[in-house]
Amino acid sequence: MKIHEYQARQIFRNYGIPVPDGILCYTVREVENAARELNCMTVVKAQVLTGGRGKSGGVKLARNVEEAVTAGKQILGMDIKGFTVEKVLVTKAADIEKEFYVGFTNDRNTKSVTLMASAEGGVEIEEVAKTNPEKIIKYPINPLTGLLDFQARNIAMQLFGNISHAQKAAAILTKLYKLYIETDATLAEINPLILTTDNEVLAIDGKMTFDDNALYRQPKILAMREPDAEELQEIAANEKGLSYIKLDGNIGCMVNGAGLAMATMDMIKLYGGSPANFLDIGGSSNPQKVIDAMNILLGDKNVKAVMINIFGGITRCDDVAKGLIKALEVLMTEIPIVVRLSGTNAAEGLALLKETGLPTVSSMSEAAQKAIELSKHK
Amino acid sequence: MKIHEYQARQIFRNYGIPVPDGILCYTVREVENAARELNCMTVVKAQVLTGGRGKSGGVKLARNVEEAVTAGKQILGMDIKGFTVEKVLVTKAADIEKEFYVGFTNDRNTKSVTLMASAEGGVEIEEVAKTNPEKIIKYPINPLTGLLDFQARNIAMQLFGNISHAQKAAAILTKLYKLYIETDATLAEINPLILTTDNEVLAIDGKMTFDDNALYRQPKILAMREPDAEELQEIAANEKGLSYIKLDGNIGCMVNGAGLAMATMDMIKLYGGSPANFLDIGGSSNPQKVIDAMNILLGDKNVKAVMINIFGGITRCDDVAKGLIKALEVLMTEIPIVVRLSGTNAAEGLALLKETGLPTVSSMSEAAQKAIELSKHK
Amino acid sequence: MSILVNKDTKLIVQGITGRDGKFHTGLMSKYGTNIVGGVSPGKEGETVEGIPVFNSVENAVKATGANTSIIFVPAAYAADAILEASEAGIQLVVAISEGVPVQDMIRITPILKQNGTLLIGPNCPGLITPGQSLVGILPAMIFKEGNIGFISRSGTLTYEVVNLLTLNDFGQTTCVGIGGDPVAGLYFIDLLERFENDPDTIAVVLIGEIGGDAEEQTAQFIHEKMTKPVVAFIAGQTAPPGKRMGHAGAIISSGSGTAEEKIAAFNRAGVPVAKEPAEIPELLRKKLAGLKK
Amino acid sequence: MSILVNKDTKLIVQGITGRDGKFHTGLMSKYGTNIVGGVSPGKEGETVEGIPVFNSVENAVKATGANTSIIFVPAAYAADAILEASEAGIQLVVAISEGVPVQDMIRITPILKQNGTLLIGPNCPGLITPGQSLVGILPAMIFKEGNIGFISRSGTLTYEVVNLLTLNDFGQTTCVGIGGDPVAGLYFIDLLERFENDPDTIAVVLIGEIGGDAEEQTAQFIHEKMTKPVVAFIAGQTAPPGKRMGHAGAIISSGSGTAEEKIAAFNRAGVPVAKEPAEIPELLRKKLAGLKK
Repeated sequence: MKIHEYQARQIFRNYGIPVPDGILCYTVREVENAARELNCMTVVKAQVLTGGRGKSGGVKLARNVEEAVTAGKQILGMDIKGFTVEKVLVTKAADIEKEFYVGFTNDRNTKSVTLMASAEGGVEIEEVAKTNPEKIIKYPINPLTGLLDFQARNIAMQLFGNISHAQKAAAILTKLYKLYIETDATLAEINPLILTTDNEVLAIDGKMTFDDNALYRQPKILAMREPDAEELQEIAANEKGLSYIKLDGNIGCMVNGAGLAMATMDMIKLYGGSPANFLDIGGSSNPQKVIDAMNILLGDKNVKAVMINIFGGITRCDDVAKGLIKALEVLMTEIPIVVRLSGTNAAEGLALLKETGLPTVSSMSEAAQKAIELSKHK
Repeated sequence: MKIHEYQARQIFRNYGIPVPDGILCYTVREVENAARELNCMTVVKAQVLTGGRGKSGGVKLARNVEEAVTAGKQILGMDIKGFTVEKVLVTKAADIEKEFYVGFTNDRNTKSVTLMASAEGGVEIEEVAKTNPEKIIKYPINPLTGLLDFQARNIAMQLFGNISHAQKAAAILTKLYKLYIETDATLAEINPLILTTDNEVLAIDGKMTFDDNALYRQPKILAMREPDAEELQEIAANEKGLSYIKLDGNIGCMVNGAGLAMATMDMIKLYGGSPANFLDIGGSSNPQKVIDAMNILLGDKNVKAVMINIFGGITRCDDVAKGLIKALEVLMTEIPIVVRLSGTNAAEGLALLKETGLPTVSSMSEAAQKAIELSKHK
Repeated sequence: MSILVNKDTKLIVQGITGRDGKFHTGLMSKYGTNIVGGVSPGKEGETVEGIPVFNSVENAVKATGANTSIIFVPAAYAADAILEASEAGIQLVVAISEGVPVQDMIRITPILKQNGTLLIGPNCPGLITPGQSLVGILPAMIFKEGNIGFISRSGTLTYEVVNLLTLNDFGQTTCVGIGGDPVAGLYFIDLLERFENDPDTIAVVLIGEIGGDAEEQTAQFIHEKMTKPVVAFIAGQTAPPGKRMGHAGAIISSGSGTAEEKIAAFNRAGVPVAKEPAEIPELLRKKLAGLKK
Repeated sequence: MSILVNKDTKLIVQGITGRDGKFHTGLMSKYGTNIVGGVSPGKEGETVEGIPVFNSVENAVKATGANTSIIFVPAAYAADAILEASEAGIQLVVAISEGVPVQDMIRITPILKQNGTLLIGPNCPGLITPGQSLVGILPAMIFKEGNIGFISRSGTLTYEVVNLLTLNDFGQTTCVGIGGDPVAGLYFIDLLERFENDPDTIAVVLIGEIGGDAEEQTAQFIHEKMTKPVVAFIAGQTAPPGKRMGHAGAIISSGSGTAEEKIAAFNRAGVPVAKEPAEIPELLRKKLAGLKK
């Protein structure tokens, strides 16, 4: 789960990490009031759940209220990578002496939370990671001890080189680690963390994402969720026990298991088609799931053919067949459907489907090829 | 640092451990109101910072308001092991099915927090520890993992034998461990933890003590401190860098280092005398400390002679001598004083003292014998 | 021979009285797995499918000498259940539970290491040594005794590929579904090492997925340490790049976890990567034929 | 020979720029201890008493090859300083700092164990191998080279007794003040074991205190494992029983930590306990005379 910058800032504040004063605005009028209230040079920043705001013109410096209003007019409503900007954050502009990068994330390889830090802060940190990886400190944290004070201090000294600045930065690292753990985050990043010209250390921009599996024990984080239309669709699918991601193609896929679902999409592509979605009905055998899944699939106007690919393990193929039959009764679609059933109770499932006249095939490859062919007929 | 039962109950509540409703009362009138408000069978309990309240008659069951008033009259103002009861806690009486003991404390040997639990709860738990040690579960907790859920559950199952009761007790153990760690406690004990006749698990009496060394980071705990007169004296001494405990004897002792101070007291006893106090001036060489220490010593009317025993290491004997000379100028006491200086700068110290005419000796034994002799002259 | 599970496996089922636990206890038992007990607090003395239930793993181990555990408890309690098994001396824990918070797994990892406990999963289908022991939810009928090692991050894709292997007469020594969670127990490399040392395994099939850089590291390992042939498949070649999650994810692994990068890494290591699952038996045949020359 | 510190000790001082750190650096250096560096964040490049200062223990160890550290930082930072030393590979850490919270010590104990770091203290005067290395705040002039091992929970009482030993011509191999805190590093038994194995140590003097049951456990250890004579003294025979601290303290150790119990335990183990410090040299003489017969 992702949150906006203004929400990450709020969490930072709650944990005592210094951030410049800022006001969230939904309208140009609010931007004007905010700039007036802050009464200084400000930065107007688009609040969207995607990266690359800066490059897209979603972040602007304003020397006075008029410039803030202009920036607000430009940014509010603009489109950034498909996201419409509905709100902006107006913050005090800081006098930057130097920019740093610090962030925590989970590392699969060390199986630990890892601190990443660099004296090369700012938006181009990923470039640094590729071209000068030695300029990024990666420090895996022992989960049994957490980030120790001396570790935070020593890393901060490497970045700042001055003990008074380093002490301030170390305190921020310690707090950032604490909030990372306590909120079940999967990313907590400050970029840039700045040293101001008057020797303060401030978090200018913050990004946080959270472990969906842990949201059940993070009610405060869950309350911050602001899903967009696509995510709402995914969440709705999740609530039905389905995992769904919409794509741009025209062949709807319904598969059991994420790996097989990905392999199915790959196969469609391999044979020259284009998948309309990722849809995993999971491991259970509930026919209702199949009905729900068909509902979602056929709700996508781009879909010209449907490929159903089931390898029964826990999932029983006859249950899938039953669900499919019911779904077709209700949905009465014209869209062609190819079904491949294999594994547990495949014979029973295929027998049930015989009456529907749906084309059934025995291998994934065949199914993909057939679905592509059918998608072109219409 | 110790706190009262009603304060421990408050901490328990803050962490979600169930305790019966209760009201703290300073007067009989308040007891009456409390009993009326609770409107049920109540228990009136003396709030004093010592054990053995039950045996001393400081805890009474009251079937109605009248009985509560009678109990309040009897308990308020009574003396329990030298403590005057200034307040009582009036709580709802619970219907007890069975009593248990659970407590956490630090164990020197395993160097860990240790959970102790017994199905033989109630006041006689110490007897159980002596006579039936096998009836007490001692479970050292790995500080890196804390008390794990399965451990709490398995221990609770051993006590309660019923999974529904055990789940409730396990939740209490987990919370008690959490509050123990988070408050830097040195003891957190529930005795009895009860199973009620309607299958609830409740903390009836709680005791907590805290690590004095950690109070600097426990402002909420520190705010609960209610020192008695003797403790105030000890705290005042602490603030001056001295460690002081008043005793019943008549030979005042001033020593550097706790071990040597204890050995000095032992020596006085060995030669037939009786120490008036434990007083450790610590390791620094500040003459003011000696003045402060003499002030405290001579403030005790029982003191008939003073034995000063210094083995200079970091402490410099000449500094002690200087402090002593100044103290005597100010205090002008008639009480005889024996001084033993050894170690760092002892010669210089003894030279300074020569002018004062104070008896000086070279060994601890001599000093003790001389002080005892002098204490008898007066 | 085989790896991790075999005829000597003495299994307990944590969460045996739950819906899934009960169901798969039946299936595993039917397959011939030696299930010696189950754990469900408060139900000691009961039986499930004729198997005795205990209040704790400790009790179960004491009574049965179990050395392996499979976990079906809900995600919120899975990490605690794994630790309970580990602290009770269980040597191999297979966690089926899906949706375990990552921090839970990170927290328990060093404890398992200290105790010397091996973990597979969570969020995995388990493992099987055909003809000997099934410790998981894998559909038994598709497996066949043989000498191919099999490792996969995915569930049903495993079945798809194993089925193809079996149909092509490639039986398996042991098949392991390691699960797709970001922080899990045994990884590809840990298992390849074991297959390399298993005298009966002559080649390994490895099914990877996009995300992370486990496959890249694995390719490096194969290049340096494996003498036995490995054939791979990577799922997710057409998956969308996904919404950006800040910079840290990409920084932490120098690559970005795409299928192209993984395939390139395997190819550099001399590991053929199948374009589609159906191609795997053929690649395997070629590799093994090459060996015989 | 000796235990723990000797001519090969390469010491760093954590908190070298503080008042106490600086002062005792001077004294230890004067005694001949090989102090190779100091640590004080932000002061790398400076020197104290001619000794180079580093920002971190890691830097100090890299530059100097230090194997031992003494800690003078304030109590609130002591546990972190100990861990820093341990993680940097220091083998012996001597923590002088007084007033360290018990939970801090409990928390770091297993980490030290994992790293194989030995700790003395906190709240201790340190240790000395006369003529070789002083790592602590002990007054150097009272010690003398010889073959008596010495261990004490107390500070100035140590000086009192060592002084008596030296005056009676009982020089010392190594004298260790282990500190009186409830949870500390090396205990009596750990040190007795080392003295038992030190060829130059012929007998050990042990100074205990009331509280806890370390002395009782030690008596048991001496009875079972020590071949060399031990003479003891217990301080606090007249100490008041103290205000009651709930039941747990008394339950945890089966005894109640009184001097009587400790003396009885030592006597049962054949360890003579001096009635007053002045009696110790005599008891020692008798024990050693007994050996020669």
